[in-house]
Amino acid sequence: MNKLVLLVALPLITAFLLPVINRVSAFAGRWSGPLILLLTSALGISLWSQLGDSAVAIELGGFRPPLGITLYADQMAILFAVAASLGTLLLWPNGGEDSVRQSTLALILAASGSGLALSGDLFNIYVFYELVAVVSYGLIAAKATSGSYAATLRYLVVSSFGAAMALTGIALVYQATGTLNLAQLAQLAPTQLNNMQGLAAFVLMLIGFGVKAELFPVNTWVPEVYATAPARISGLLAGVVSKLALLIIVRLLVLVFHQPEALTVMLVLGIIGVVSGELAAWRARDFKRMIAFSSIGQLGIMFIAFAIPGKAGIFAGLAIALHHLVVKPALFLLAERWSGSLSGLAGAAKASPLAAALFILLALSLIGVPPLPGFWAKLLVLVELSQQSQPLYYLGAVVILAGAALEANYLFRVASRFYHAENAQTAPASHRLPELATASLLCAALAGSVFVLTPLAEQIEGIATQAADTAHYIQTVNPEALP
Amino acid sequence: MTMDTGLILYTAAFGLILIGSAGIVLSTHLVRIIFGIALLEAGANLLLLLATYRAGSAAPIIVEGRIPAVMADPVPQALVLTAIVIGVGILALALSLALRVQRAYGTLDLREVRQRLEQDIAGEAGIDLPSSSDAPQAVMTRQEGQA
Amino acid sequence: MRRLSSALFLLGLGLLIAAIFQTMEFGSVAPIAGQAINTVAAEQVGAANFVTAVVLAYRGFDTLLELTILFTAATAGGLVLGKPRAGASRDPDSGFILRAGADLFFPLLLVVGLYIILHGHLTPGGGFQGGVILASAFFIPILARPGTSMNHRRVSLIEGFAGAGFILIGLLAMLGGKEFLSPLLDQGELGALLSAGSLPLLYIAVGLKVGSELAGLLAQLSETEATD
Amino acid sequence: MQLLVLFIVVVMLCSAVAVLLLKDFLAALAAFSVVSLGLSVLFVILRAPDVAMTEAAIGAGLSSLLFALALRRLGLWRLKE
Repeated sequence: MNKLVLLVALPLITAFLLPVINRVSAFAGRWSGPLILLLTSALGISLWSQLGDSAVAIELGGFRPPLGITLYADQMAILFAVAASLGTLLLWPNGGEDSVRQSTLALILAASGSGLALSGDLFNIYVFYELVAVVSYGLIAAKATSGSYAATLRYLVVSSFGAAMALTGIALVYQATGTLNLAQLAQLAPTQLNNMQGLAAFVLMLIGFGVKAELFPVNTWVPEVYATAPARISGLLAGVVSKLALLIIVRLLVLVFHQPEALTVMLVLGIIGVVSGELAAWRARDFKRMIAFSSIGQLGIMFIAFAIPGKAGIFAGLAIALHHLVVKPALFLLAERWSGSLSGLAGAAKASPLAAALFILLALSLIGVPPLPGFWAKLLVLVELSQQSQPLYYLGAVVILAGAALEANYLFRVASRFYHAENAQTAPASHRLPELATASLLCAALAGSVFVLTPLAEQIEGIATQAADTAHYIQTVNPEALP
Repeated sequence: MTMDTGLILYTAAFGLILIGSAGIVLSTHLVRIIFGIALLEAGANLLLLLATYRAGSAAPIIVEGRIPAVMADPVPQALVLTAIVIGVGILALALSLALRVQRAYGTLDLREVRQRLEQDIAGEAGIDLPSSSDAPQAVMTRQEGQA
Repeated sequence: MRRLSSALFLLGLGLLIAAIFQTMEFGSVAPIAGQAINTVAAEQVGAANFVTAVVLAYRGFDTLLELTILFTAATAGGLVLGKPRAGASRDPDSGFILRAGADLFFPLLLVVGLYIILHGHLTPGGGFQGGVILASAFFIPILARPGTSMNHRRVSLIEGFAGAGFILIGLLAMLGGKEFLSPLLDQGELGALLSAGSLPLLYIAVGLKVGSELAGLLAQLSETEATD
Repeated sequence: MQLLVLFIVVVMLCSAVAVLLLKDFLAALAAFSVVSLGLSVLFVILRAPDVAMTEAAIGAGLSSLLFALALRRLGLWRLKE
């Protein structure tokens, strides 16, 4: 089981050596990256099947917790670790001048994403998070346009501010508990962190890790970056990286921060996210920014879902997060050729009928039209919300419904334009094959999941049950007894 | 070292955090904002190191086999070491980006950079600027011919 | 409008900090991990400097990632700045005294940097501090002679192999049936130069990596042409 | 000891404000170095020699060098006339 470390170590060592490998053989330099990711993805999937519904803790360096850093692998962690590897493989950056540097960065992104999902140590999470941040700056700036430089710098400022806030929160937690191991923190939290200081630490970390999860006050970078970055990188950031940041917040909520106020803060910010995101998407005039804003709205729904206490919230949130994980990268892949204004998309269905059909499938699922998976995920969230007693949760449900109506409005406005051939001046270029193939693959996964909905839902519920079980986590990591 | 000294040090840490945040949020020049980030990180580092500091402890190093009675906690020291190095890497990248932004737009004033960025995005999408929508919280006035 | 929301945000942050100040109990908690490390580090790792023990052994994984962040920043910096154009404007030459001084400093800085790296497990200092000094040793001559440039191929070779070496040492432990990054080799006598197992090796890798990354970053930045 | 700490902290906080308020970027950079140096002295007082060395080498030395290089390339390297 300690092979899990290879998910991080193998891409890293390849990344370090890639400039050297490329000098020896350009062919090896081009293919070693995807090959390694294929290998780690396969390794991750095989470990997932070995693990079943148990969990395992890896004591790095052989030091018992809390002395060293612990990696914790349950189904949820491995799921997202594999998603990071596989997602980077599917959305492997292509083109651009400096393909060696881009491949290096993509490998590091896969490694750090996997590590972020697996880490069981608060400071280690911070370091992984910073690594993900720095890699994404590089990948966005790789577009090499003036817009991408400016957007990256603005993103860097927001993200560094957030990271420093998270570090402050970590300092407060360490000040109150004297440990960084999540299992030990879970043991100490009821006595040491169930106070004002704990809440403040949570809010600071929420701001910090919320930057990548597109949380309301720190999401100003989203439209700029997604409009200027390469489409594949936008897909990676919106699809995979945002979920990893969300995963950390969920872990912290389950294990460490049990205050009801913490959930309320998340709920309120999520509601604002849905409202502002969907309204801005509705007003947007170009395709890329429309789906950028809609991703803020979708992540808002996830925040609302995860704000439901207990297993139910994780189940609902996980369902909608996994749905979004598949849909958003596909949308951004389609956006690569549709980057113009929405009115310029008239007649696009004629130029690329397959892309238009895929878009409609994705849009239907995003809005939540039965029997597509998006419908069941949203339904699950709404059902769980309606079972809460606090009125704020009802507001969340209302907002999600209103958001769906807005989504339907703006997505269909686009779709109907696709088939308006009469006022088309110049139909947009048709899609390149790699983009279309990857998008089709994701859509096929989406459509295929309709037929296995029941086993899939049971699987996700199992994952949620395991993730919500604090005692199970502590038992697996089994830190030294408290003095 | 007394309790008051601890209080002074905590004031320094939180003071740096607040001043740095103010620099990031209120400044309009990008280099000034990067200065703000550096100050904020310095404050967070100091806070981290203070977290478990006890008066009267010795540095966690064994010199010539003598083990001090009370040693300072080595963990936050290692963490701060890490954080400082991370900070300088990001600083270098931020300054490189600032160089490119200046070369592209001829300015580092945040308001002008945002305006040019909006124009760039709108230009790529092929839409007229006044009709393009902004981020919900980013409604701003534009003057033609500036920058 | 932006100013107002910024000011409100700052006010909120200030209130949050004030609230923390009100309720925080200073120094009331025993550092669980730190105390445990202080008791067992001398035996378990064999480094006289416990901070080094934490940086390289107990939290060696963090250090690996930190090196990766520097590597990533240098790679991304290279992507952003690109190659300098031929015939770009250069800084004025710096005169004889500076050049002679730079030549004089080069071996001195090199020796000091290596000394600090090699004694990292015994005294304060180590791969990071020594690496910075190494970087400055290679960078100061460039400052003194603005025309010259650094050999980027060699720099990228060093950074690649130093980083890979760190991971390889970690993977070797896994081959031996231990966990990733477990300490290897004999611990030796506490306080001796050749002690603490594989820690000095790791610190050499860290020093070379930090030195080459930072020198590369500095050189990139200084080779970029001025905008005015 | 307490007076020394108080003195350093006051100087640091004033310099930090100066970094943000000084019109001249070169002066702001100097003030920033003062903050870093003060911080490294505090680290020595807090019994963290390793961190103090790193802060002095990286925070005060390298970061200032990076800022200086960048200011020069940005054309902000001049004292107010």
